[in-house]
Amino acid sequence: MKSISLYQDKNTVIHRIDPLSKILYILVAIIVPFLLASQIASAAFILVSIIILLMGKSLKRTVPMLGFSGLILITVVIIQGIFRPDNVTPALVLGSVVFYKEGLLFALGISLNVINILMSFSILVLTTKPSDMVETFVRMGLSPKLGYVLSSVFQIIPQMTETMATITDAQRSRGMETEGNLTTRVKAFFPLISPVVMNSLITTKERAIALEVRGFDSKQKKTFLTEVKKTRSEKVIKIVLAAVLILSLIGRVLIWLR
Amino acid sequence: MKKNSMWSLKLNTASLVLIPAAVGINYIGKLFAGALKLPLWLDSIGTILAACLAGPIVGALCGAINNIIYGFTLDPVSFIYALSQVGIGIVAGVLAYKGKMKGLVGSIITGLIIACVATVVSTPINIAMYGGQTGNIWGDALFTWCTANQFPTWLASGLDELVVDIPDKVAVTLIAFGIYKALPKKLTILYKNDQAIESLD
Amino acid sequence: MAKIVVEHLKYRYPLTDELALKDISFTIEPGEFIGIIGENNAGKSTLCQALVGIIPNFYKGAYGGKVFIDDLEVAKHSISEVCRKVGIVFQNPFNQVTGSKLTVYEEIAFGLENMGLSRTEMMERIDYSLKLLDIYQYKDRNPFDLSGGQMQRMAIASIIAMRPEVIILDEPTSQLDPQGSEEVFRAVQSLSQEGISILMVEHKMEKIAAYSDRVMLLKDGKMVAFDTPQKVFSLENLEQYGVNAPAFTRICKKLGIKNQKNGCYPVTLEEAEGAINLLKNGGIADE
Amino acid sequence: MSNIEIKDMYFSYTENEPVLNGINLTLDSRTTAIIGQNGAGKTTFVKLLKGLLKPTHGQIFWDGKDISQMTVAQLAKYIGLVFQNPNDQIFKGKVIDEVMFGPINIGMSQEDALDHARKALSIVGLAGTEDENPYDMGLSDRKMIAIASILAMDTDVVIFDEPTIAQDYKAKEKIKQIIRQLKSDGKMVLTIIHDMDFVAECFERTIVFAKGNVLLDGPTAEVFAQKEKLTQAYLEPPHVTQLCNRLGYQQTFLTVEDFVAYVKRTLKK
Repeated sequence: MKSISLYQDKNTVIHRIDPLSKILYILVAIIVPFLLASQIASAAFILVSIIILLMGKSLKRTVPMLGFSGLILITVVIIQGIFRPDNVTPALVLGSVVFYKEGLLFALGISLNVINILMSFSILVLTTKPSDMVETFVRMGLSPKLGYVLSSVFQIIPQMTETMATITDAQRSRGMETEGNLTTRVKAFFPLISPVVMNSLITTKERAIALEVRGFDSKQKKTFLTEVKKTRSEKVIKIVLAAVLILSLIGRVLIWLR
Repeated sequence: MKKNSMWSLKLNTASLVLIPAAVGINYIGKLFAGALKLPLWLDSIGTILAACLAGPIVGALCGAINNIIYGFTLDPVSFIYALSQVGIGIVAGVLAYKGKMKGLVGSIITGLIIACVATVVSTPINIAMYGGQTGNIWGDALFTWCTANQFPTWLASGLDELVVDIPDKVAVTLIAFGIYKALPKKLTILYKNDQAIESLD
Repeated sequence: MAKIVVEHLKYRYPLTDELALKDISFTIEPGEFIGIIGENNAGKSTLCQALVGIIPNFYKGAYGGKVFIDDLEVAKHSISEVCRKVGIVFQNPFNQVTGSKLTVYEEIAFGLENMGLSRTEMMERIDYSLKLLDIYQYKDRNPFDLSGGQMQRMAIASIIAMRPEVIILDEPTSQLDPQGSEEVFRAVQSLSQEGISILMVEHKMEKIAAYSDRVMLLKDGKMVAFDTPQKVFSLENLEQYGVNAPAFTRICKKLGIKNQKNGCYPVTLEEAEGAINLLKNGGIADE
Repeated sequence: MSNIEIKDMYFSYTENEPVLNGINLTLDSRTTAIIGQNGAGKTTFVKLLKGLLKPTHGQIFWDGKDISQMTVAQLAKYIGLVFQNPNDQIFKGKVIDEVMFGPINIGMSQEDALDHARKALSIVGLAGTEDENPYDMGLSDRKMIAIASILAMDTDVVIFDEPTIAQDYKAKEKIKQIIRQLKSDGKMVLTIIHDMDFVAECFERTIVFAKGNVLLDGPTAEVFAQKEKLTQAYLEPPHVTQLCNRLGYQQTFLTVEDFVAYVKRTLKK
């Protein structure tokens, strides 16, 4: 079955790390540069993330993800570089277009920030099986029902994509055009989307019943088929991350006191 | 009793299972819009529909989970924009519950309100993340013009988001309304929390 | 083993005017195999769902009468309590997959996790039910990668693992190809041999005739007949109830061949074969 | 009377995984059943006929004209396909609008479409439900709406995909009647189906698919006489035929009536 998640099953140290540690890392990577208001910190975290992704053999897979944000970042550089209101110092002249230093620096800050966020999230997204993460949360106290909702989405979307293909076939079989001018295409949207909705709502009812007869609504405390393995290194990772966070907080206070 | 039920956190199984389906509908809407090369995203039909069917809490959950899933499947930045999807879900749920989404005009107004809320929530994120841009050509063109004419960033960014959101959210609300209207009552009643069993003895 | 007692069961779906079940009463002994037949909208599925408490607790609506599984009154308990005693399997195998589990093994565990069983107990039960349904070799597959027949057997296995004393199957084979249906029917037979009570709704009358101890015929929410397959399929006005007798019975009716002992027409392949052979070797037809 | 000729047709979704391996068939005015287990290539085959898929090799001729490269929209006027699950197509709030959708798409005028839609609804036994919401009706009725929505397009060829699934006795009788009516109107009828008793009673010709090949093809009685080959395709003969086999008859009977007539004849001797 096709999966929509970006996760790829690989056997590396990074893949085995507790999802919680990865989430903690994201928080640290975002909060620390913010607290210290330091672009160097952002750059440093980007570097760390790249190293971790390399260890997880997943660096290449960040490229498509960078695509969308990358495009925005390019326009940010252009727009801020040329039009930013506080632009005064010309830095680069291309024909009649002038890029200013202030705007470019601002755009650099934004870019570092976005890339840092992307890279730190990528570690979690690319190297963690979604179902493992959901289970981690449920063990920590997330309602098992919400846990169910989260993990089922990953499987239900591919199912719906298949239905979508059948529906497209069924409507085209009745002579509906899906190509042509805008009006034709707009007209095609409703006959395609409505059956998807109806289908999925009807399925919803049947699935809700099927879950209930398997004790989904049970008041009993839930148990788990899979075991948790807690290792010492996991603890160390978490302590180090927490320490970095606390240190930067202290640093922030010191800067502020000065 | 009825007043509380809109915000009740005790969701029945049918409402819970509605959430993945709604996220799926969002996803498929986006895919169809892409496949048909339509100039809108149309990626919140499910959230609005679920909000109409099961109230603001389910709507908000749909919005949040929608973006968490996008974060895992398309673009991690989506995690951060979950906030604006939550806003959309809540507003749609409240307005539908108050009976504002009846008829064409009601839906258009609802769509406009949803667009405004989405803008209010998204703009600060846009500013923090991208200096105010949205990545949409038309919106960013307006943003550039505003910036070049010395508008404050919050205004330029807000307008950028608004021109993108108004047509999209109005279209999405109208589509959701069209579908909702055609749903059989037998189905929609399942998502209501306040049904009682009548005795025939 | 559980005994099912239904007393004056009445039910009306929300937003409808007519009763879907009209004063139904019957008793089913432990270990019986019951076939339920009737045309569409006769109330077959509604009855099934009432035995598990989906009616009235999921659908709400208007309810009257009582359903007991041993001393447990179904309507007064939550579905999650009732499902420990009575399991139900539906027509469409796809919609019964939870969608949150990545392997068949984990899928079966879903109900057991909700019951709060220990890990060892879970694994023991999962292994048992996978083997009983003959799908142990697929335990590491993704549930959605199974064929229809395998998926339906997985649905049955996930109910069996919860150790119910009664299993209800609502048209378990109607979405399957001939091979898939055969797999499921074989699985159902092995459940029956384990001593589990079975209630099965099915349109394939030849199968109903072959497996059932008793057959219940419904029409417009009322119970029209509840007797041995021979008696029910020998009813003269069967077609009026929207049911076609097994091909074997129809042949014997036309030939006027009755079983001498009980005065009924044969209903299975074997019975028909025996009766026709007897006729050829000098027996006398009614005509 | 038109015919469809399929010449050396191959199809695969991905390389190395052929779904159809060189199909050669001529479909004619006989009502034809296509049987075989899931995954044998039946649905792929009808999708190719319908133009929803393009053969990787080979041609499809209709009255000598190659149609294998025509678009789905072009073919919609000539070949109708009723999908298995009516929920995959129904999107209008009123039955009549749903049934008129196809006819209007293929260029019928509003009046013609209405006329055809009304007629189609009465053929499937749903006259009088024009203004109802299809989703307020049962699944069995929605299946009939889906059938009507194809009948209303008045195509020369009508293909059904599993019309009898989860249908009761009355509905099956109705479908039999529809197929006979189509045949007498001069339409070509093709049906993918799992219900062998239904095949025996309703179809003149039967084609058995197995692993992307045509395993058997011929008059229905001849096909069901081939016990070994049927087992090979995981198929069971119809119940009446099973009884013939048990009793050791040389002839293959398909229906209760034929069987009874034969037994009566032999008994008289």
